[in-house]
Amino acid sequence: MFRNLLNGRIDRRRFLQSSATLAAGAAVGSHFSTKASAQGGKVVKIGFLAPLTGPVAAWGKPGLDGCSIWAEWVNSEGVEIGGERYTIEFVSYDDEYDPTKARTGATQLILEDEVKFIMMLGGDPWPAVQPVAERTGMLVSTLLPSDLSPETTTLIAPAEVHPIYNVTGVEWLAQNKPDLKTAVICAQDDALGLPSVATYLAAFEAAGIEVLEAPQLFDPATTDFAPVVTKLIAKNPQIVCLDTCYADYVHPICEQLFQQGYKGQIISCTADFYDKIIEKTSKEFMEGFVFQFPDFDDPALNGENINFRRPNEFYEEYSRRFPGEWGAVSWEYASVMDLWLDAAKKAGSVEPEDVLAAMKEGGVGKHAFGEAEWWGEDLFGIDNALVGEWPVVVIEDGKAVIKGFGNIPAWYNQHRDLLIKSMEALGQMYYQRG
Amino acid sequence: MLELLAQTALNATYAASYIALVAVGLVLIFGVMGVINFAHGELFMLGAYAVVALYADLQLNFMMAVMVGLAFVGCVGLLMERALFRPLRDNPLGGLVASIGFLLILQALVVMGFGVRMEHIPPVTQEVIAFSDRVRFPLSRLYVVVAAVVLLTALWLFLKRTRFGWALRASAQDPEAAALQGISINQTARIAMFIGAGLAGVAGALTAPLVSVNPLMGHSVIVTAFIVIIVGGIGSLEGAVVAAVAYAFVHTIVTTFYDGVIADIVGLSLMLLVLIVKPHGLFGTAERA
Amino acid sequence: MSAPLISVDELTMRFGGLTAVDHLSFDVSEGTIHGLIGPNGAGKTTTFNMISGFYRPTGGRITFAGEPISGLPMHEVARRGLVRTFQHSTLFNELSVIDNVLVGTHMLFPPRLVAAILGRDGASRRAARERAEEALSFFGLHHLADELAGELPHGHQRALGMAIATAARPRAVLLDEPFTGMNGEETRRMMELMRKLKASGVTILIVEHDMQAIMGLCDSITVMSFGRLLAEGTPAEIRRNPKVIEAYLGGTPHAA
Amino acid sequence: MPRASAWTLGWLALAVALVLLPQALSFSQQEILVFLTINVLLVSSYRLLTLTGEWSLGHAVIMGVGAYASALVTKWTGLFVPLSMLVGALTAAAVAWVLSFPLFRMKGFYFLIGSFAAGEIIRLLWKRFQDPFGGAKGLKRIEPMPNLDLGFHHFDFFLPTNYYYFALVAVGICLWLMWRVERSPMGLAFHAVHWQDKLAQASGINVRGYRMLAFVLASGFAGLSGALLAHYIGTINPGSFGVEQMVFILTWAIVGGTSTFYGPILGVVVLTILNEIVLRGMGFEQARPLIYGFILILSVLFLPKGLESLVQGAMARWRVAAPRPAPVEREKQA
Repeated sequence: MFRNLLNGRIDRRRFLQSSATLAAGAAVGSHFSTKASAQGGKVVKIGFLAPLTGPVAAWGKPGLDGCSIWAEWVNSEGVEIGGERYTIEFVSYDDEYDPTKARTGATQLILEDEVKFIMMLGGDPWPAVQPVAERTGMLVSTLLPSDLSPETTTLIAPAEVHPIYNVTGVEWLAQNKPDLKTAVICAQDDALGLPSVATYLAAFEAAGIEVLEAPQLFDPATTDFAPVVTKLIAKNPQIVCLDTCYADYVHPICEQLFQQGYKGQIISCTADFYDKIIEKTSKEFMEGFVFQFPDFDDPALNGENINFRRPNEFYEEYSRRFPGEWGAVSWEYASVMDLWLDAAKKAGSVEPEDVLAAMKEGGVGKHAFGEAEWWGEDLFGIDNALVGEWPVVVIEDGKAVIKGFGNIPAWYNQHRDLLIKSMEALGQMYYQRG
Repeated sequence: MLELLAQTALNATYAASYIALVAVGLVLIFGVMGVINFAHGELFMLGAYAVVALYADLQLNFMMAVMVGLAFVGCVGLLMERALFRPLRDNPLGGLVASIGFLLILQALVVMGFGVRMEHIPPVTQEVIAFSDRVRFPLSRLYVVVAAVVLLTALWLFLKRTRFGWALRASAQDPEAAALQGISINQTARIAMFIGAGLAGVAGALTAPLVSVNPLMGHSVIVTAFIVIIVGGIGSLEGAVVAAVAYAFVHTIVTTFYDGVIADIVGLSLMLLVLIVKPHGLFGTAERA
Repeated sequence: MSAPLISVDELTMRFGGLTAVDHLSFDVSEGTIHGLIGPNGAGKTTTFNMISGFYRPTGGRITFAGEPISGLPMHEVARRGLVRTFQHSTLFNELSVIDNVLVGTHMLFPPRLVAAILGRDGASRRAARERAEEALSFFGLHHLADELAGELPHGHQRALGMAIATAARPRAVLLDEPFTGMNGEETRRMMELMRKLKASGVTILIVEHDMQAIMGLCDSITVMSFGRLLAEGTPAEIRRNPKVIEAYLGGTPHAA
Repeated sequence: MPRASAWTLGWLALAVALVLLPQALSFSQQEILVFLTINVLLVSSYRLLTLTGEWSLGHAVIMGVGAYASALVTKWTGLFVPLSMLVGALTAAAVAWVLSFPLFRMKGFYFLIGSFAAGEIIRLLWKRFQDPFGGAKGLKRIEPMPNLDLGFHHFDFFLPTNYYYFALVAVGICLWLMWRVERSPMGLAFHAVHWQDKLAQASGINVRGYRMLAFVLASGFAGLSGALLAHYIGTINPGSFGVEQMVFILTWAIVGGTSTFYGPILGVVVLTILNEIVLRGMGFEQARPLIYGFILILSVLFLPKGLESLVQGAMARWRVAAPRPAPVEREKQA
């Protein structure tokens, strides 16, 4: 809060709250969980099982913050499900990205807190939660569709369809900058990096772009990216693809690309805090940077087709409360809640099986970026990923702009074999895992 | 190819510089106090956050921020010496656990103050020394190299030419004998801790604009530093510098011509090999503790 | 005369440029107390450490009961029946007196993992304990069996060191400066113990700085100076030897 | 009451308490109990390793070797899970045996760091080789413990209580084995090597051999604890056995104290309850690392001999309160 104070970007209430927590040696843990409100009515609890401390906390904590805004808004509007008034309350459990803690957490959330739905980041902890979820029939969402498998019908991936949506960026590039013909890829060597590499390889092949050499993998603990970048641009590629690098890698890699004199196209899955990348490089350097995660103040998100609740206001409120923290996961958990609430209202029930049935009714659902289909049989063995349109974002004059929406199923129908071949080559198909 | 090699050499020179700063500090602390400072990576991280607070947030002059960072982290070192290592002088394992506890505290405090996300530090300079189109050395990296050379030379002179330095070396060699000579163990411990922590802090501060600054950044640095001080021979400052240069070059070259993960395996294997062939490191003499 | 029990032949040890022991040869006969003496820096402790296996010699040979032992690790030397003690009071201070001696019986009753777990080694444990108690009694320490070794008085600690060394019934023991820091009474008692030990058939090699202390004890003495053999003979011969007198009293500069 | 029967009663009471314990716990606490039981074995095996005076930083990885081996064996051969766990333990011991050749050329701090490097290399290999180790994502859907019908009770080992009983038996047997080893002449040799390795060697003890033996035995037990974990949670990955886990083992052992058999167990029980139940329960979700750090520091500063020293102190006071003839007095009487 030191720096927040310095910047004068913090209101007094939050400051007092923060200093009180610091003084008590406590943290912000449950500061928002709007305790069962006194307005009468029932309380429905939603579990939030994600890392809140440790190295992966950046993938959990900002999402919980986003949910706090979502819960305030929805509860103040009033929630009616099946003719009853409800208050929605989040119960969080820090799984530290550790499977054993995740299993304990899932048990506590389901059997003791009696939550009706659990949102997870997914990844390493999911397989430990899987048997608990299967036994209890708990509905669980993940941000990583690679967790999906035919055995677990109650696991859904309704927000992110990582990494499949990355094809839309490459497709857009091929259509709008057809003279770019060569590319290189770098990625961190982990569970997010590899399936994404497979997707980009397929997407480049589909677009007729040659990948000059085997993707450059680096250890997730890398801090100095100069050697990685030196190798990356040694063959003078026209496109550098940053795969699904986290912000901690995208920033220093871009800075090194800039300083080592690279002037070509860059494409990446994410570009969180891109304004800071521009600060470190230059507007000219970043012009035309392609990625997949829009700022929610983008006017393109006010379209009829968008299902996310008041995206512009949400972005504004989030930036006000958590300055400089906006990123991909900030809205994703909240968007999953939109989908859940919609389905619960439709089902007139908060019970997991009813909500799931309502959600999947007709094989289509209201994804944040528009009507989408429940899809994934080929890749995951089950149609539990909500896939439809996905935005392609380009930096223009220092600001991220949605340049269009790519249709993932349409791309897939054309290039199915390519993607499966590429995924298989890297051992990323669901039947190759574990 | 030649250009690639030249650029790789420049990359390695930079890496060697900050690794040497961190490793020398770690060696100094181990030499004088006989304790493994697991929190050394977090001292590096604190140095980086000093720059975040002073340079990025308060918009002080960068060099000023680095100097304050050095002094601040050095003082944190003094705090560690007084509160942890002095009471645990006869208990090296206790010192190790205490430094692990301190590491957790530092990380948690930084998370509370600054959040779990990476920090953004505006570039100090965007100047690049361009030897050719493909051989380029950013000025900001040159600063780190220059600072490392200057600071390590100063440290060397301090150790060889001053009375304090003599006392420091004496107590690193044999604390009991040094105590008999009237050298205050507390005094030398304070100096060693301040310098050791300060070097880690200044390395963190100088590299802060060049890396991703986050509360857990110390981890990867400490692993590298351990490898380096083992290869160099614990207790040998010269060994730490030589090993830092060797490690940086090997790691950078393997990263450039194979990939980063293999470079890590090569680095660790190299260290095991050194230990097997020379169980006290390349420059190590007799064992301590 | 029968073949010597310990035979040192052309033994040499160099540390870097320094030659600590230079082509040293001497024999120790079975059943005797043999002294190895010399002024500070004469190389006697280095010799001792080579015989016991603590150092690996640079050159030369050591045989024990006719078997070459030079270069063997210390525990292998011990297993052949040649056990050493240490200067000062090197004991297992944290263990009880009886446990200290039980460690010494290790060679006689080597532990077996599976038998120990299943409790099938009762006989071996009992025998080890009996032997340990016997060794304690021999050195007059039986009444202190349950005390912590670190809390014994100095003289008892020395005796305990010898009890540990002799617990496995070695053929020979190497004693490293056993009289250092002892007062007259303690020295007298220690000498008695050594004679008793000799009477029980154990050969003793003593390294000692203080010549006077062992003159009355040893059957034969080897004197070293600057890493070389200076003189050999009975105590009476040594006492009269002018070279020895010079080395100990004369103006030869002391090497560090 | 005769002493022997008092001990028997005490053990019986402990056994009954351990059997009844899950009934008193909530569901999530039962889960924690399972992991705690496994960690008791882990930290006790670590103490066995430290008996000879060497501290390793590779123990968490060795645990992982057992976990990976057992998981892969069941996957490839469909071996009965408890047997595959034994295979896992043996594999961990075998890997430790191979590693001990380079590692025991070193001592003290060098050994500490050498074992760390060896462990990291193994971990990097797990990450690097997707076949068979599953790469960074590790293994999932590991064969669970098959259900067991004993007539009086149907054991479904998915349920934490049932797996707890299974783990309790396995861990109990292992602790008994370790106890027997330590109280044997072999254990005495371990202690001797620790306190005075030169004197031990002069007594004919092969110091390096005993260090290796302790390392290999400890690794076997650690491997078993890894296998117990793997077949319960069903997924393992290289991150589960990293530095963080190692730091936990180290702190459990040191906060508990390692001079007694029960010290490390005390450490793991107290710290786990504190971290997982008390701090979480008090809502200190994100400040847990901070408080945990303070606890570590305070405990080494003010309880340098570990929690066990509290117990020893209490027992000493109890003895003073109920005096028995001291050995010296007995001697005088005789």
